[in-house]
Amino acid sequence: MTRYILQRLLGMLAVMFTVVTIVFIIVRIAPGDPAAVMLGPDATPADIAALRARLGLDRPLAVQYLFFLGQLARGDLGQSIFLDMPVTQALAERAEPTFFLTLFSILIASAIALPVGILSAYKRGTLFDQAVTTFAMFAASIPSFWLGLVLIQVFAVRLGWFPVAGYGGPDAPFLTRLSHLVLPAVALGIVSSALITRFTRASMLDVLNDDYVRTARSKGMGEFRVVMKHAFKNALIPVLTVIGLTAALLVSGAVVTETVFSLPGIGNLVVSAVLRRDYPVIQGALLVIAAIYVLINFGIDMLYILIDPRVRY
Amino acid sequence: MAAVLSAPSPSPLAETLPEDVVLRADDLHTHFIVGERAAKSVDGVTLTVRRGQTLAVVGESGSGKSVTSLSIMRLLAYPGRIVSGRILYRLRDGTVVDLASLPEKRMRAIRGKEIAMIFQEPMTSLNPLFTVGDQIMEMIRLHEPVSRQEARQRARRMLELVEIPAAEKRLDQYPHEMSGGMRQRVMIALALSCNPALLIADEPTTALDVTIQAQILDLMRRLQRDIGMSILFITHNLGVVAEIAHEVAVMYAGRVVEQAPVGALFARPRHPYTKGLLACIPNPERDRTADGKRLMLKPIPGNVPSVLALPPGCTYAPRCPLAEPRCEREAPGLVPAGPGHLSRCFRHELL
Amino acid sequence: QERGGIINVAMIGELNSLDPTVATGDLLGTVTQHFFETLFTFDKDWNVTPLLAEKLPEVSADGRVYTITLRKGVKFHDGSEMTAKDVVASLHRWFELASRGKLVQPNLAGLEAVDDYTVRLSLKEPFAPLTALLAFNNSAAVIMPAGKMDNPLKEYIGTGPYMLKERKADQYIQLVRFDGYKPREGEPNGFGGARKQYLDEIRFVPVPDANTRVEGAIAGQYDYADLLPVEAYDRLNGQEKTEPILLKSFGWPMFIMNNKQGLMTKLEMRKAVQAALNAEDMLAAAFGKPEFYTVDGALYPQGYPWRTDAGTEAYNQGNPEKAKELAKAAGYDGKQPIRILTSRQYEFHYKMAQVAAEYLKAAGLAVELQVVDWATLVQRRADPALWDIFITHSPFLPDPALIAPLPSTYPGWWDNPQKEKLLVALNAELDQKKREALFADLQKLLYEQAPLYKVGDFSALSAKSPKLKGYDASPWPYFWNAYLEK
Amino acid sequence: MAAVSITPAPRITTLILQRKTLAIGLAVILAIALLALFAPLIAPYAPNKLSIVNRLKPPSATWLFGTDEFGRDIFSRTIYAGRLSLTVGAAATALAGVIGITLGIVAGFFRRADTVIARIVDAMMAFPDILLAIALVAALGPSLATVIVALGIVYAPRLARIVRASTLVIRELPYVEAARALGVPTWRIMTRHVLRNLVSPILVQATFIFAYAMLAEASLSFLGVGVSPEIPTWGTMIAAGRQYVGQADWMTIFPGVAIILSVLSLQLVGDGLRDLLDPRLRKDL
Amino acid sequence: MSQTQSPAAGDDVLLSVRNLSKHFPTANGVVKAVEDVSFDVRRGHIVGIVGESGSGKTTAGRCILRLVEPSEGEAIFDGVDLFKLSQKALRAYRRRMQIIFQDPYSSLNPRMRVGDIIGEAIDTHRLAKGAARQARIAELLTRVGLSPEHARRYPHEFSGGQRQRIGIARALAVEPELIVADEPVSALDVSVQAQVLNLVQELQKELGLTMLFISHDLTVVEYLCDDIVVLYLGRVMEQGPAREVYANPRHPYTRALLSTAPIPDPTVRRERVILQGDIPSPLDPPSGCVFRTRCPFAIDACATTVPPRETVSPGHTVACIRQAELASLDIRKVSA
Ligand SMILES: Nc1ncnc2c1ncn2[C@@H]1O[C@H](COP(=O)(O)OP(=O)(O)OP(=O)(O)O)[C@@H](O)[C@H]1O
Ligand SMILES: Nc1ncnc2c1ncn2[C@@H]1O[C@H](COP(=O)(O)OP(=O)(O)OP(=O)(O)O)[C@@H](O)[C@H]1O
Ligand SMILES: [Mg+2]
Ligand SMILES: [Mg+2]
Ligand code: NI
Repeated sequence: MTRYILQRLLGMLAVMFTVVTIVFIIVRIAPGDPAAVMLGPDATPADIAALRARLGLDRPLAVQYLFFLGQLARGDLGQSIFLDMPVTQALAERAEPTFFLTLFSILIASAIALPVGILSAYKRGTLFDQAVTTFAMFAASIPSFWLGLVLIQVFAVRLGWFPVAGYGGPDAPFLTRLSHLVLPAVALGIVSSALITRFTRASMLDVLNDDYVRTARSKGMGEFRVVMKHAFKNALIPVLTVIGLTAALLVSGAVVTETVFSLPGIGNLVVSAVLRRDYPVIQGALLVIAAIYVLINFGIDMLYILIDPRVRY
Repeated sequence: MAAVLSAPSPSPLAETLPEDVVLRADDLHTHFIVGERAAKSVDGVTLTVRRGQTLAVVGESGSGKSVTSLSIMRLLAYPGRIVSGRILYRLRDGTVVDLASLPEKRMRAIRGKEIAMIFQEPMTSLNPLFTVGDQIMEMIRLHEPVSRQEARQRARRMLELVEIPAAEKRLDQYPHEMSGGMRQRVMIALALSCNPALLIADEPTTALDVTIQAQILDLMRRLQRDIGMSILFITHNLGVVAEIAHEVAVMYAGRVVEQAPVGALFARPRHPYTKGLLACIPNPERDRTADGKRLMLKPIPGNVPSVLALPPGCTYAPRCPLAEPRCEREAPGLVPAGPGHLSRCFRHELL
Repeated sequence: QERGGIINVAMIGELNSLDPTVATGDLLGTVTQHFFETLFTFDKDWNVTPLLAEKLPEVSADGRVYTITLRKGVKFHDGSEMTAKDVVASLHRWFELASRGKLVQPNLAGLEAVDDYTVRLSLKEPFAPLTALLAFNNSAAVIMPAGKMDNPLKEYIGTGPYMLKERKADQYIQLVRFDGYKPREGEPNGFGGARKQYLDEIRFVPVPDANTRVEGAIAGQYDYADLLPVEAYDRLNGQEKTEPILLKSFGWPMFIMNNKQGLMTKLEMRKAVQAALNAEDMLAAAFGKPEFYTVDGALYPQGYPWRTDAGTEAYNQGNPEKAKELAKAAGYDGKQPIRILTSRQYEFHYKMAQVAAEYLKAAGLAVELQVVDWATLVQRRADPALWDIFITHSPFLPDPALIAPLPSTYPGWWDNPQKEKLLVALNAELDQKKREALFADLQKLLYEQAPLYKVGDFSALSAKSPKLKGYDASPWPYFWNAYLEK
Repeated sequence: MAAVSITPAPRITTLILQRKTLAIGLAVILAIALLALFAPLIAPYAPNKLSIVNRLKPPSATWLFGTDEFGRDIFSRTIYAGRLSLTVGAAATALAGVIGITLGIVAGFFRRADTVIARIVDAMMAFPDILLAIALVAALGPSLATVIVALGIVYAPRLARIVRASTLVIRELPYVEAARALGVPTWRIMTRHVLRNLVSPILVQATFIFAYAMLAEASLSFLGVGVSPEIPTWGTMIAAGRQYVGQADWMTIFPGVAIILSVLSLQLVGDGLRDLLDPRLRKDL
Repeated sequence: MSQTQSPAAGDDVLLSVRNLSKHFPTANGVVKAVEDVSFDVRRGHIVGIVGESGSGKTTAGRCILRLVEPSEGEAIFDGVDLFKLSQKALRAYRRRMQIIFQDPYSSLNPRMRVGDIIGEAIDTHRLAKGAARQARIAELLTRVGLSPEHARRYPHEFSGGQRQRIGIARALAVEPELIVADEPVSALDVSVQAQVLNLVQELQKELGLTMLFISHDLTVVEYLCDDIVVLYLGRVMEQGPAREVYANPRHPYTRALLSTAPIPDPTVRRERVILQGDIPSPLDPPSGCVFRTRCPFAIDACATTVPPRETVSPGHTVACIRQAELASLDIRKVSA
């Protein structure tokens, strides 16, 4: 087991390292001088040169890369140009809405997807199954921003059940803040339930044909127990991966949804950073989001230890 | 559940089954129907399993052996359906039921308790996520109101019965921690844990090595002697049949073409297919001359017909050296061809 | 106090700085004027009126020396009292850092505290717009404590009726009532007069998406929503939780031409563009109904003393034939595209650009629209190599000296000796009537030279909750004097 | 084993028509593609023709889908936008295909390259697609070409991963071994034996990537970080119509429906193809 | 061609495998799949390799063809050590050695027509072009009992036995001298198996082929092969002329194998040597004699020495330190 953990850990670090390198490259291919962009149009060449020196931009790329790594090692993501604060702080301030948005979306998505997926696999080929498959595909076809606009129109503007936008004021109690998340979470939840449903269905279909399910039936076991205990637990392994992936991807589905709902989350930050040419923030957000993805994946790998005895030794 | 089993059932079927017969499939038809097309996987299977005896069902791949056994257990996968025929089974209390039409709920009480089954693939037939102990205990507690503790004791005894060393320790192991032979033993332990009257074994040794196969066959023979259950043993290996069976049913293209005591069958097959099969298997003593020169084998020409398009008449006719025009029009019935010997051939006397 | 409450104000975006001296922008002025104050300000008729100063300055006869008396007992948010020392320091900072201050600095002869409550400022040459500049709320001469003027600012300590409590980028800027505030005597008058502190808190919420501001207002989430697309007027009308506020003649959009480099350096080309454009269609496309815009070429609308029709016959021609000829005269090859730089931060800029493009095409001019975000636009417009026309807008400013594109330093770089002369004269002249005449000449010259194209006047739409009372519409909305009805 | 089934394979059209959803999906996406292809013939108005007097007219016989704030015909614009969306989707898919297939096969065949490629692919997959696309567009500067390049790069790893996994499986199959035993050169094995057997999974995956790329393009355009907003794409149209929600809903509804229809039909096609070409692939999704 | 059972020294050895070892490094350790295997294949003879699953039969076959790189040893083919050849030089030898596979489904590329599958072999070695190529394909198909029209069909249109014939035709296309047949009949039904076995024999006779026939079916090997090599955990337990080994098995493992192979004759009752336990993991094989953990005759010494090959009769070698003591113990057919 320790070996498995160690392997995953090493794998995670390797991916993380590559991620850092990719981010470094992406930000470096941006045209123009970052220093000039940071200082704005009024800057004198001397100012720019000074900043270049301070940021290490005048050194060879390899040195810059090492410098960048060193900075990261110290947990330093740099300074936002626009927001006048460290990128880490900017990200930390946005973490809450994004976290809860992701959490709720994934809960909503799973709550829809798991039962529906299981049932439709169990009743494969029936009208219900076809309806589910079609619906899942339909849900995956809706642009999340469009769905967001529709939800705002109906539930916030016409019916007034939920707030239209934002994340509450300075002293908004937790519940009020959460009420801001309902519509975006539903929008994201519906869209991402599509993928999980299809995956659950496929995975269940696979498992239901497995020999041990037949063995369970041959014991004289009731169908519900066969499906839930013997089949679903096995199907859960790939499904968990997808849920994890979806959760990680939601951090970015959030990019669009947070913008539509004006939620001050990380996704929103990224979009405004792009519009503001705030490269340190873009870079930091990319890193953090990729790190979250990698971490979630690692977490799921660890979850397997609980579910699947085969990885335990 | 016990209540269901012991309910006095009006038994008009009782007389149809001789006392010494546990199970009889009667002209069983199981088809897989997809749209217009029907795969007639089992198309008139008649076979009889006698109490305390082993009936081996042999046949080439696709001849419908597994579908027959799954029909008996009523575990057919989705498009499969028992189209007609009866599967008469004598419960322990003596009542006779028709498994083909029994309500699902009663069927569930029979599975595992009355009829248990083991499968070909020991590697995949156990759930990888539960310990073998859990899987055996689950079976016991499904049918008998015992505590976990008791169930565990029973499970351990079952493992001991199938000669698994360090049974107590093995209870807490997962299937992946065991070899194929070990797992097949666990499957047997699982199947036997509720003392079934009939054990259906669908090619239980095909996936195993010869040395392990020998161990398992040995074990099954011993268990039958000790416990006295009946066995329906499915295989395609005539060598295995010779070792384990009391009686043999030979299947071809969804039908039983011959059923006979094992000695009679090997000594004098009464169906051209059985005869052909026996001739196919290389036999160094028969197929080599004294100076070591090899003689050619005598294969059956052609291929097994597709279950989607069975020939009319005798399904074996296209490959049969004895076929006459009649064979291609008319389907022969299963007729007596000797003491306890049935054959589905118009011309069995010629053999 | 029965007049109070907390309001949420939906703003068009986030600020990158809260220092009104260093930075410019209407949004910045709107927010910071609640906690930073200037010596002077504007009353409801756009006359300069004292705020932190006791009264308007005494100006020496030659117009060179200004003596400013301060109000006594004005407290900073940190509790200290404002004295001449703070004012001198703040004004120095303004001269050095503020773009408007820098305009005046070369002309500055001296600045000193006469006593604790008197400041003397002397100039080398008379400069008429000085008090108006000092009254402005962005690039503003705000007064801060002498010891707390780091650059960039670390603390935001002003004298305003509200003080900054918390700022969460992209979420809110929270202002709370400053209890030590001492309002002026009398009644409110525009930005001047008494400033009443009814509201307990003001929260500025950045909502960059105009549509969300509309929806939020309709849903009652915002008590005030700034700068809405005028198209939303009908939707806002008759709503329960919000009502539209139309600010007539809010400002004027303009197309600035690149007088320094490229196609537009030729007068004929500029005149060709001037001839080709149809202001009315641009306004209609951008603002919808006629009640939201005025087709007017004058740089000041009716009601301003600077109003004049001089030169405006060149406005709103929509004459493709004439434009074609002018372009030919300029030697235009019909292929090189006119690069129009615009953004979608202000939807109407972008819409006008699209209409303009069609008209220019009709006149045989090739056009390339470069639609970028506002930040990029501001960045790119500084480089004359990158564009031929860019689109911006401005409110009507109390003094023509404040009109941004007039100085030759502004991107567009209108550098014309005649203009410079007029501008100098306008700044030096103290007599209002004479100044008005000079300005008329300037407007005429502007139409002759066509360094920029004024599209017209437009009204601004915002929305406020019907419960929000005491609010006076303004291009830089302010919420002292306002309160929520309980 | 289905014995001597020496029956000729049914014609491909019959196979397609047997699958209702596949047929519907194909029909819809073909219809959309044809509309886009013949846009100049079909569109009643030029997509950018302003007509200020006819601003915000609701759908009617004259303007099938109504008009926008400049009085432009939404129907015409929707058709023209389809041109662009399809082009972006197809071009991005093609690019992703070229990059992904090459990387995937090379990684599947050469262990040394694999360690590098697999690492990069894993890392690329750690970035959510939209986010990576946004970052790439931000880095490359927004334009139609960069959107295509960005989306191509974003989706390439997805293909690479599938191709690599399948290559690893296929290269161990006996028929590849037989080819090696015959002395068939590696590149021939790669193309003839591996690539040819990858056609179905690649085709299926490409269909989905096509669909997702179109969605992503719409998202980027909607956010204003994609193609220039004056180019009509469904995303920019919705972004423009957003201001008029509740007042001129047709401005958002029709392009929205257009996206949903095309993405849905592409997914139907992908799903149908998967069924048609290789039922075993169902596992992937 | 001689059918004599004794490997006379003058017999022409086509392939001589010497001390072949193949170790697979895996995440869990090194798998010693084949360890120190040596045997000779005489021209025109069929050598059978038997052993339980995982005993290294396939690996040995693949090593000889250089489909996996061997770790150690040599394979002298017609005087040349195949293991020392460069990839380029090897190409020429590929023509002379071919392989047939067990699985009739995965051994044919499903996307290629039968004609192309066979044609690829012809093309690769530029054996024929155009009409000659077509003719050759037709000839090969006929040779294996199919008809020339089948060239235009795809593999999935054929039954398992027919596919196996296609695989054989592909191997024959380059006119090889040696064919490694890796369990070519294991996946087939008995009736079809007999057809294929007959075909193999015919070809062997008519074309003078030499074969390495891998199988776990002892009856088939006994029937078909001239010589036999018994593998257990990658090592040779016993080898020799088939008749001799079957008649007179000397290694306990061979004896166990022979006694447990089911014989389709219910009248035969045998004394069986039923081995206890499972095959040990090749990751961690037992010390000394790898068979000792299951050997009913194992003694302490078996754990310490790797048994050397001992020749018990001409060409018949056994790797067991107790073979001499056990020779008298006849444990095959006790009663017949
Ligand atoms: N789920 C199914 N759908 C359609 N046809 C099926 C299904 N299951 C089995 N069949 C068909 O039924 C026929 C008999 O299959 P069955 O599994 O009973 O053969 P078998 O005798 O057990 O063969 P084997 O020795 O290969 O196990 C085969 O032709 C098979 O294709
Ligand atoms: N590529 C490989 N990597 C690691 N181990 C391998 C590899 N190929 C084979 N092995 C291992 O080598 C051993 C011998 O395998 P091989 O396939 O040669 O056995 P075999 O005798 O052909 O068995 P079977 O009868 O099952 O075909 C097995 O333990 C197997 O797991
Ligand atoms: Mg079967
Ligand atoms: Mg093998
Ligand atoms: Ni019961």
